[in-house]
Amino acid sequence: MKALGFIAVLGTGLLLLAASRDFPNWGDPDSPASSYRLSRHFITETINETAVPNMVTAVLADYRGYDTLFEAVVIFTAGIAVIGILRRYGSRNSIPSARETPLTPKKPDLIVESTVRLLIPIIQIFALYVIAHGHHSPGGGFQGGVIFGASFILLALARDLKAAQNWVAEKRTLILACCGILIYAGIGVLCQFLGDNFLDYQILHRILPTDPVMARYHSILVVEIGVAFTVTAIMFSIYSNLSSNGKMKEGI
Amino acid sequence: MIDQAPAIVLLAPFLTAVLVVLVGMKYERACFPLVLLGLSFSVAAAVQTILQVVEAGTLRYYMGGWPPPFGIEFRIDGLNALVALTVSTVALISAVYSKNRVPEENGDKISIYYTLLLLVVTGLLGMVLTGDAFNLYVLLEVSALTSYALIAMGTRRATVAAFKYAIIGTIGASFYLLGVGYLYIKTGSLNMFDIHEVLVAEDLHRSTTVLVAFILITVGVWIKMAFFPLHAWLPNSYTFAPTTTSCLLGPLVTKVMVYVMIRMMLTVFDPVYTFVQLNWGDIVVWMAVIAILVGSLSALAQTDLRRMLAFLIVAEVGYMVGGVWLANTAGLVGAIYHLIADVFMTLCVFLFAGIVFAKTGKREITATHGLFAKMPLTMAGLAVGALSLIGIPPTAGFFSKWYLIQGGMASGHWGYVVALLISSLAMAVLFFRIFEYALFGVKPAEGHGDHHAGDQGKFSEASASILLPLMGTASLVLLIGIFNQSIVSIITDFLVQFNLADPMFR
Amino acid sequence: MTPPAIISITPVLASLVSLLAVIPIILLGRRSNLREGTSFVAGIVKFGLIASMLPTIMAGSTIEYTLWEIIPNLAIAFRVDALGMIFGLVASSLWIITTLYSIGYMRGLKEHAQTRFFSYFAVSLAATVGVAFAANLFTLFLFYEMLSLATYPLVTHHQDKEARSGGRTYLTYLLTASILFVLPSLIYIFIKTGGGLDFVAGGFLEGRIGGTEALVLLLLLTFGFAKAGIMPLHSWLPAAMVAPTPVSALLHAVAVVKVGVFCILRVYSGVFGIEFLSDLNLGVIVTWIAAFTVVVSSLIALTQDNLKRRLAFSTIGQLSYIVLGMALLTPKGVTGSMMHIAMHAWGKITLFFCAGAIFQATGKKYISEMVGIGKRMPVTMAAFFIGSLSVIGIPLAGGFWSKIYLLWGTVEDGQYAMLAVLLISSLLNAAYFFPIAFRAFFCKPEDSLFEAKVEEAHPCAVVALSLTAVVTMFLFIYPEPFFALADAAAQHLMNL
Amino acid sequence: MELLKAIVGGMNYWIFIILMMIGLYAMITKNNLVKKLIGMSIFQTSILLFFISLAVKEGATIPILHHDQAHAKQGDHGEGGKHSDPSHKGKEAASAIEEGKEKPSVSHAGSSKIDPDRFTNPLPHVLMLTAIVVGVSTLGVALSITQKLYTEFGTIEENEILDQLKSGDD
Repeated sequence: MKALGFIAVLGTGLLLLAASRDFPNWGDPDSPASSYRLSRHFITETINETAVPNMVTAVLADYRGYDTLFEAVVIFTAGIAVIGILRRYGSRNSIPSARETPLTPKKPDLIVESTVRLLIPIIQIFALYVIAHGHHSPGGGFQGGVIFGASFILLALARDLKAAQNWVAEKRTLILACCGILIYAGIGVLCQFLGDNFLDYQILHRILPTDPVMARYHSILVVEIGVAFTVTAIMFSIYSNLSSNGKMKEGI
Repeated sequence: MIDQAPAIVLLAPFLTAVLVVLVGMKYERACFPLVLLGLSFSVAAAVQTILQVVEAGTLRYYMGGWPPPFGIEFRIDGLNALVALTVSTVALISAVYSKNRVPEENGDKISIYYTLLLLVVTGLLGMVLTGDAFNLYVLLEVSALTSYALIAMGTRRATVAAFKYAIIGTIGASFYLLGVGYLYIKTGSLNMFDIHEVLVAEDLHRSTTVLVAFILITVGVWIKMAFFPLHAWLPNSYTFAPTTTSCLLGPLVTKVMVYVMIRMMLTVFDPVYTFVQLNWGDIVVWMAVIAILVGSLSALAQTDLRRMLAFLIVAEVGYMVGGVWLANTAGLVGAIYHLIADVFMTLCVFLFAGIVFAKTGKREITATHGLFAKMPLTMAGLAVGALSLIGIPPTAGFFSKWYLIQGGMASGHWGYVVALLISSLAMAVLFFRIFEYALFGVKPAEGHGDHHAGDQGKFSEASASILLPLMGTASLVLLIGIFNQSIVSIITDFLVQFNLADPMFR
Repeated sequence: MTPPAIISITPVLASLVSLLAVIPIILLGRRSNLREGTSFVAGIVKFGLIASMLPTIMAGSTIEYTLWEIIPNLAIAFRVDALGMIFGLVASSLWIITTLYSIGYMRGLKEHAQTRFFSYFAVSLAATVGVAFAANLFTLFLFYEMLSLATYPLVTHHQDKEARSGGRTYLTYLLTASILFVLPSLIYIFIKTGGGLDFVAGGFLEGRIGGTEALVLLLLLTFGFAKAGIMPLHSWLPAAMVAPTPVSALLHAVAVVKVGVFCILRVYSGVFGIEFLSDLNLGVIVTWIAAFTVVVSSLIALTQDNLKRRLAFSTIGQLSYIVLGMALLTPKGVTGSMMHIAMHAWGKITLFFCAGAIFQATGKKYISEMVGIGKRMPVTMAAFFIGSLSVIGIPLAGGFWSKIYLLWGTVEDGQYAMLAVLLISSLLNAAYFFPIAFRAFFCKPEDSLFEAKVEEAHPCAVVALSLTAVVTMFLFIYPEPFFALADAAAQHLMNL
Repeated sequence: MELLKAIVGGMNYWIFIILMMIGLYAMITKNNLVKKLIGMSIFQTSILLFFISLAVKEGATIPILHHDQAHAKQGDHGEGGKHSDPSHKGKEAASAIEEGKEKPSVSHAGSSKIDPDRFTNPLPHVLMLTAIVVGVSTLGVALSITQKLYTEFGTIEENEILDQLKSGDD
């Protein structure tokens, strides 16, 4: 098995290497990928067409917004999949809500708890900044969402899962995740109702007090927020399922 | 007013998936009607799309209003439209089937199951509709992740199979992604049609990179479609998953990957490149021959009903891959027609397996003992599916085999022709074995006894919600066979643009 | 030369009527009299429809109808000509009698699942008539396969282990041969000719394929239609004898096996064309294959003790007569072979009816157990004797005429070897039939294995078998309708 | 020399291929399920590296316009752009803007002001953002399957699981 695997891997590697001979050199500005009209258009026209300075954000959420929607769906799918695989409900139809799981502190470590208490707000504010500032600097819904989700995971790690669930119960995470997707897709559908293609944000200028280009600009922000919702919720959901082996009672 | 039908095909199941999660938390009973509604919308939109395609030719839908190659477009031609309609119809049928089965097989995760069902359909439809190579990867992963989860929801054997599937599937998807990357590095584009234009315009067909990209994409897709010898993940996955899952995934996943292969070979790379320049036809067709033989002969060796069907899928994949690589119109028409027909025949037999499991709780072929008297309608449904798989007119399976054999003869691949015939025989043996069990279970052997006329045994037909899908599928198999000319004409209209050399369609 | 074809839906109806009869048969499943009544009515309607076309055919015209063009240039189409007419008449008229016989047999034995029996019987007849009236190779193939499948539940009717293995052998042989040999040839011809598969009197392959291809196709098609029972693909027929006797009688003496030879006749005459075959001198090969089967099967029949198996091997031999006659490629041979379809059918069905009647009345299957039976069941055994005469080809029975023509055909072509084969096999036929009748009637009373209480079988069965026996004799006196049809067909096919 | 140049010039490809081989090897041959997943991560990450390295352009900066430039642009679209002081320029973007200014601007029709050679290709970044997400999701699902296997079999060694399946009936 090992030898066979090695041969297969070696074969794949050599195959890939064989092609790399006629690849452009590292950093070659004239490589087809960089010089093709696609890349050029994104660099030069993004600002005119969407008014977003961060081209990555603009391409992500507008030009290839459809792709990104399904990127969020992949996350959403993973969350649902993990629930499907792992989650074990105690009794039928009983997704516990926040009230049913009272906070049961288990001898919280003073230093850890204080640090966490200090850190979490900072992390969350930073997450919000990353989401909101995606137009102008590296960042956006995914990154911000992950950071935001991490804050809950940190809480769960420092205290226990119930403490974190006190904030975001299972039901709430699911609702949040769905809302995120619905915000994103909803904007797209709204565009359809206004008579344009799915996710063609510019038509929104009819209901927003802006011109078409700025309509794109603002929609991108809304869309990023939607993504952030989903990512936050699903990150935490996956974590809590994995750490409690689907019981959602006590974590690590 | 822009026509929204192509988008609705995909969006209906997708949005329903999200709604089902929300609604399912509170009103679990509302899930099923919602699923039905969403999928019906999808089917309706797919019908609308195909009518438009037939009427007005290729349909284009720009996501976000951005023209390609900057944005992502749906470019829907005859091939897309047909496969999309097939996928959504099958999803609808298997959703109906799952109504009563889900509570039994998936326990308390009813809404979760429905969500995953809708998401897998979304992923498959997205792959079919999209005109963007990278977008295809994303949707491939949507459908793959849901498949892993759906399978892992089964018995513990299924979990083991799901893990294997996850590993192998990821390798396949990653190969595909690498292939897209290799194309991107040479062309700088991601839109399938744009890539093709650049490849032709800059005469890139001779570069090693494009060759390697072709190999990567093809192998990646082969892994995903379980083309022999890359089929190791398939049999266990479909055997031990819940029947609701295998009814959904069994027919669809491999076929959609065949679609992707055809799309890549014809649209992205050029037929001239894939068929003439590479000249791999002989090798691949021989591989297909082996796949067909191994698949159908392994099926003969199985005692588990669904495992047997799973091996049939391996053989059927061989049919289609071989048909495509015959490199002539008849072969391609056969492969595409078979793709559509096979979805329904496979669904038919998997539904039968599901019903048998539901009624008897057994997985073995012997569980069909005496079913002819007890469940005549179910057996009739199976009979249609089985006859189609064997290839007996007027069921759909006959016509696809007809074209495939024609293609095989036209290009002189006699091995392929013989393999097709042998596999038909193997299937005949397989299904007649089932019929025998079903026929002889009623009355133990005693020659001619004192049984009076009208001795029918006790009827205990399956409940309507799992029987109706089978009946529906069986009639669809017949309808596809009877109206094969209109389907074939859509396919030939699609193939005309490629100017394939072919003596048969002068 | 030929009058223009008449477009009429009658052939389609003739085939469909028994298929449609299945619905009332199933619905009336619990009321056996009505159910069998339906079967009768369907049989009579079917026969009536076919007979109604007879004048047109006798006048030298044909009747055509295209039902549905499935794939461009490939249609399910019907055409009635003289050859098809012979076969259609025989099959449909015998269905009526067999229905009568089945009632007697099935009720006499209190068989189970009679509804299934009667419905599949009807389906089989639909397929048989479909084969008879098929206008092209494709339609022929369709109905051929339909017949294989429809008869499977009949063969395995008893549902015991023996029936199951018999059914398995049956299907394996028939399906394997047709799918492996016929289907590819069909598609190959389709490709070569660019679409047309319609039977044409002089064949349509001439000039389109070379000699080697023709030889391969000829062999593939000859063996592919395994229902014709040409050795070595004959083992299914003895295996199928596990079926209830009416099934063996109608299907394995008439419908199924005759479909096999009919297909071969059709292919030789309508696809290859007799001229083409004789130009390439391919007939000789087939005659030798058939001759081999004739002799060997007769020899095997001699060794069989089970009556039905003996009849089965006899059938195998008689089928090869028909193929042999066709392969002689002479007018008399072809006429003889076509007549033999009809003559053998009436004779052999009588024999099977008798075998069934004996079984039903006494439960005996083996010839060695039938000593002295003639005294207890005189009608049956008399009919048996007449049937034997016909099959052997001795005057006073219709089989004589067809055999004479076959012999004439060999002489016409100067194939004296074949003449010898036919004569030897006739002797063998006599050798395996006469002892049965002899021992039935002329044994010492103390050897008789039967007591006084044994009586004739169920009246329906007796009526049926007497009827066929009478017709067999009648055909000796008046072979005119079949002779005229066979002659017309031969004239047409040979382009005379 | 040629060889060396080829090796150095294609360094990114070498690295990605070696990483990919490590990952793939682990996925195929390792017995421990978690190790397989680690291999999977390495494999996927190597693809990320490959794509990202495509985007690199010598002398180009990250594909984000400087604040001022952005506002200047936005001004064209009626957003009342404020032209802020050039001294606030970010470090990376500064050169870009200066280069842009040096270019003879034929017209003020936006596109000519932005030199495509000054920015790296944004597309691979976008794609890889997606691929990262996909990778994480796959890992999450695969881990949860592993965990389910662990609860059911009490082990994450593949051969032990298979042994249990062989011996025990399901």
